Amino acid sequence: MLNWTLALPEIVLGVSGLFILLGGVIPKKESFFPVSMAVIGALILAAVLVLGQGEGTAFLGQYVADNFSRFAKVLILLGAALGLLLALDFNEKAGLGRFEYPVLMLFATLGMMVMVSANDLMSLYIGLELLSLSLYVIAAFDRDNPRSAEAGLKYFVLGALASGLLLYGASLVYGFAGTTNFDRLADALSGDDVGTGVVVGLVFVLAGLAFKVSAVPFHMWTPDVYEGAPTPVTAFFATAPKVAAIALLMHVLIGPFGDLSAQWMQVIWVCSAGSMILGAFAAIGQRNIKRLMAYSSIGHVGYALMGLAVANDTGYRGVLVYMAIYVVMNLGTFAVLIAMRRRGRALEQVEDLAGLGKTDPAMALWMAVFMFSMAGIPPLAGFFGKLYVFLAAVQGGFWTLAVIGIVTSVIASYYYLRIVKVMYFDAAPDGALDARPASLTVVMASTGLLTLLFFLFPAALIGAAQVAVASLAG
Amino acid sequence: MYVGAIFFPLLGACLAGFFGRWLGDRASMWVTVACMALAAACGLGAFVEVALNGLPGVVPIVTFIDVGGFEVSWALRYDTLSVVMVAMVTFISTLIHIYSVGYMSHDATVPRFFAYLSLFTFMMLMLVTADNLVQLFFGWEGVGLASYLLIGYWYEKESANRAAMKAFIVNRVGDLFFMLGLALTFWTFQSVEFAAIFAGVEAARGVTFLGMPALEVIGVLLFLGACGKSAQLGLHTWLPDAMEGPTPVSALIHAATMVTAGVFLMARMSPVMEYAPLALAIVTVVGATTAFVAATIGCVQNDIKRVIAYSTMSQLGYMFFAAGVGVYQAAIFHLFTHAFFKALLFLGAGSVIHAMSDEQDIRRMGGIWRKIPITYAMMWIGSLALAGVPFFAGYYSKDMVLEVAYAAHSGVGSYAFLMGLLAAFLTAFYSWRLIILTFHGAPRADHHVMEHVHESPPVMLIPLLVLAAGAVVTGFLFYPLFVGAQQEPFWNGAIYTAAHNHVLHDAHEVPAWVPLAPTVVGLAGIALAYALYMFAPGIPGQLAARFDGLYRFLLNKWYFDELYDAIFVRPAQYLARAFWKTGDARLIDGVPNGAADLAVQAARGAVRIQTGRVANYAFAMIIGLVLFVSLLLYGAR
Amino acid sequence: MPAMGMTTAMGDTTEMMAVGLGHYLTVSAILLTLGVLGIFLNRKNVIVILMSVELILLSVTLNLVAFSATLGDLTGQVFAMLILTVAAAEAAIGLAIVVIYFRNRGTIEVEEISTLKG
Amino acid sequence: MTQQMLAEYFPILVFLGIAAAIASAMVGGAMLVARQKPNPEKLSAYECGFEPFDDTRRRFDVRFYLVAILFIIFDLEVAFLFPWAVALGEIGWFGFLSMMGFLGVLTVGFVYEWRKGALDWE
Repeated sequence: MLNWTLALPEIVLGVSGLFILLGGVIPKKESFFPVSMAVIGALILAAVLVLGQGEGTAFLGQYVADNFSRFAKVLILLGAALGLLLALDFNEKAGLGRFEYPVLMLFATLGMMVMVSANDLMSLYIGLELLSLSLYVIAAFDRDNPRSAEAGLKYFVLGALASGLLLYGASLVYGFAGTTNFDRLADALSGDDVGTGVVVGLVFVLAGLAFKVSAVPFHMWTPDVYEGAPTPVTAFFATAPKVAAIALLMHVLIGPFGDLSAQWMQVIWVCSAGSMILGAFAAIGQRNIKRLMAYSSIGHVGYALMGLAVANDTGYRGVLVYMAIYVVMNLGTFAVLIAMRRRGRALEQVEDLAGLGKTDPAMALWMAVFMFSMAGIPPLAGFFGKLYVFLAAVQGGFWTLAVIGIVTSVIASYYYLRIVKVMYFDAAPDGALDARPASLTVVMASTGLLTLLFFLFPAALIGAAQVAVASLAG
Repeated sequence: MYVGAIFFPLLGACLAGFFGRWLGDRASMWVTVACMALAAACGLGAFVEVALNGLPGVVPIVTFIDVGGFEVSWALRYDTLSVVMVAMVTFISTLIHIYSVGYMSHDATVPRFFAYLSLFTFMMLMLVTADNLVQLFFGWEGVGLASYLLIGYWYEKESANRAAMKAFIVNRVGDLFFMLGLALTFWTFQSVEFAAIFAGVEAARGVTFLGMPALEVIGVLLFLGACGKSAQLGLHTWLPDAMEGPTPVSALIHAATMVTAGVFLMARMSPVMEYAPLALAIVTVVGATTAFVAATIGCVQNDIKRVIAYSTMSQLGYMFFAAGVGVYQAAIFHLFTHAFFKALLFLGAGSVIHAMSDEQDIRRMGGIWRKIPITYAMMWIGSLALAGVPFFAGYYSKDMVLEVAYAAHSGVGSYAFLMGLLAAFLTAFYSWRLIILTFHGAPRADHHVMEHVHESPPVMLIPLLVLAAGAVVTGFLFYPLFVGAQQEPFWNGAIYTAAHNHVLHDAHEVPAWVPLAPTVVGLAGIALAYALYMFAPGIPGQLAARFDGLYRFLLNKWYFDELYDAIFVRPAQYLARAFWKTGDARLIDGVPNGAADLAVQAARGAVRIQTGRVANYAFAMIIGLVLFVSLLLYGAR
Repeated sequence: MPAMGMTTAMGDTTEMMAVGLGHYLTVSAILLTLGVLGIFLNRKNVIVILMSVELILLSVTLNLVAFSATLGDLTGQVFAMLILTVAAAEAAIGLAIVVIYFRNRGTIEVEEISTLKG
Repeated sequence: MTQQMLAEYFPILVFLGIAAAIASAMVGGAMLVARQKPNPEKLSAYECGFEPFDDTRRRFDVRFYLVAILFIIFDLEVAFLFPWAVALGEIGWFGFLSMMGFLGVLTVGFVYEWRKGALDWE
């Protein structure tokens, strides 16, 4: 019943987190860099353990390890490790080189892993809160910067409200279905006649999760927090937690609430359409590139949710593929944004990219690759992500959604291309950017190559997603 | 060999693009040229093997995915249709590469240019060898992307930027329809593989979509997509502006790649199009109208490249209406011959521009034919072929196109025939207007320029000579294969002709005056051009003054840009002022596209709810929650 | 936990003065509404928002305990305990962030928290 | 069920009633019976015989908040400790070790705040 070895990756990550925290706090001098390295090591170790993990449920049904959670966890760990790599140099220069940062990221990652492995509303809640609490703190990590503090405060207030709603929904589901365990919930809700109470509870739970994936209309925090938080934090926000939240959403909807799909499909439909539309339009006039990326991420979540709205295996697979590609593209883009620094000052405006094509051709090339990929132009990876969800939507007869998706992706390509235009065609205002550290080059080049060459070996990712989905639908 | 034809250009592009800095300018030039030459050799070999020996095949490369109901593999489909395109594209592209070695020799970033050029070729090859619609779409978008890069190659020029953006955005509008067509195809046939689609056409004839026959809707959507790439009326505005790119790029875009993609798509989808008569009628009408409209505009343009650009658009119109009346063979035949003489004309024009120290306005040329005799001769050959003067390449194909239009015996066919005839007259007229103004008469350039007029180096002239040979003989040589007696074994099923379609057969039995008519009007056009510009050079000016309205109308390209400005850009700006009083034109960054403006306004609306206040955000969340709850409780139950 | 007799009914209606599940749920719903209203109607002080969040969490706890008692199932109470502890951690972090914000801006008025927008 | 539960609380209600009655009787009695001769000296706040130094409604030192927050977190472990202590006999070694793990985590947190100086007043 306990099978605690199944949770070994989480246990190892948690224990090493505690030791790393002690190791960081006991020495007198600041130890940001070694602690970061230790955390990256722990994340990689956890990833290795995840790959070798068995399958089954543990902790009296609270925890489940299967191919789906493995797929999500590998993605999360990868995103977190690269996300931390992005922060190394930036944090030193911005005076944020405190060892708490990597430790908080580790605990956030632990929370995400618990989330995707949750098989009970309680473990779901614990994982979610562990993630949220860590994120609240790192959003406000630049504590002498009013914008960062405001971002943290906003995220906290709205996040607390969202988790309150989620909990309220969970309590209703518990009360009307009689259990919090996902497997037993699935049994209890398999009949045709499901009470109103459960449906209302489901909507509340959905609202709480939709907040975390920042789907319209629960997206409002996203632009402000992305803009205010330090850039590496934004990079982290935009990648791993998104994957975790989408994975959790899928797990919850397909597992315990699988028989209520007729209900939740409508909700996801609206969220998806709204997110795509908002993501396409709101980003157009943005000058702050982090804010632009926030709207862009809302749009991308819309596309991913399209696959979920279809509610069949093809759609789910599309979601996983989309999120994997999304994480890679986003990490690369943020590596470029973090490298935007002139005479020691970090830059955030779109205009600051002007002339990059001349002053730093390599970086401009990677950025162009990411932008074209996000716009969904073949043969880059982003195109495939969109292709799979669109095809799923078409196959499932979701015409309106597919058309909205295509139209918004055309509109959205405008602002991605605008960035390319600024980089290549506008004159550089005042000189080149500062030399960038090797860590950013590594992230840029690796994610860039993945984006560029994905079309040569798509089967690996798609096969993995297929296997993951198969274990999810059971 | 089959694979090599496709991947040598990619290899060249990668070498020049990634290692150009180490290789140096000269090495990267010749590396790409060598790769292209290899590709061309492979292409010719494949042509012999597949088309002449009748051995079509499919070469699988990678299976992208093979799960669920959806299967996409990357394979090269080699049948006569694609091999004709492959051979033509690699051959012409090789010549253009060689020419560029001379033309671009003074440029600062040569490896970049050659990498783009090869990439462009690769994308086009990918498009024509596609085994399924998704792969075709791949190449389709890739060509668009590469053209964006090439048109905007001189990115220091503001106008080049604008043109590149415009080309990309107008193409994206076309792509939108293409994507919808693709989706509908998948919905109808449950597959995107050509083999499966063609096999399922019979079964799909009864399928309706929103009350309309699905095949018709697919046909119209794909045609609209093709309109974007092939610059048919409505979505053509990018093509003339695309002249902002270097001249070899124009030649490549106009002759071998990009614009022919639309015609190719029509031919490739012939099994579907044959059962979409309404869609074909639309194709015919739009094609015929384009042929005529573009020709009228071509008559008054003064930029040497723009004149040729409009002639391309006009010739594309011919190809489309040939496809529209159901004779895809004639469309491809014209495409094939056109590739030679249009490349010749563009490269010749490039040679002229080169000689005239980058002057492009034909009003400031003249009197140079003695100084650059070879170029002059080449332009003559190209124009003769374009005008359809007997025994040049254009004669065979254009005659064929007009004959099939006549032989279609339908209303739209007759319309196309009439428009085609008028366009043939105008084509001959503006071609000789171009030649006379450029080469004859008193020099109108200042003497500094005139002193420097010189013949181009051999590396530029040799491709011209080869193309000229092509422009002379291809029509004569390939007539029997493409549309003549041997057409059925030659195409070998690559182009589908429905049982009820006898147009091609009938075309060989039209009245005697029909094949004669294009030649007559062509010669008349040449004669008129001589009369007006050689012997009585005062008359054109008087005519322009007399018919000022018409002249302006044509000079301003039928006011298409202004029309779009009025329909899309102005209302959007007006709306903007009405709503927010302060129209911020800078936001659109000078993109000449009205839809963008509209989107900007939508963007402001979307952003206005983002007030920054926590209370409003929480409120939005709660409203969303309440909406969802009521949606589920009282909504669609 | 002593056996409570009934396990499934939604409240006992046989007695006149019975306080059934419905009453608890109503109170809890009222608390939730108060909490939510407190978040977006309050224009003054961020501390009030923190209190509202606590109110929401309390309504959830009440819900869970009431359900737990009705169902005769301990899970709800365990859940309630988890929520209590996590809520404390959340409040602590919230207060810390408010303090940081106050140090930067010198105010914690809700209306003032709107420099990031658009 | 609820009836039963409420019945168990009846004695408390009785206690509350008696307490309220006695308290109000004493205060009310004093108000009614005692003689009242107020003067400023009598009405002033009594603070160990001193006048108050300044206004009582001044801001707290922010460090009080810090201590309070830390207290809350450590206080709540008790919520788990009580049921654990009661049920220890049934849950055996596994339960015991689980709680030790939990306390271990808390200890790490405690070490962190100690080292960070959160417990130093100055």
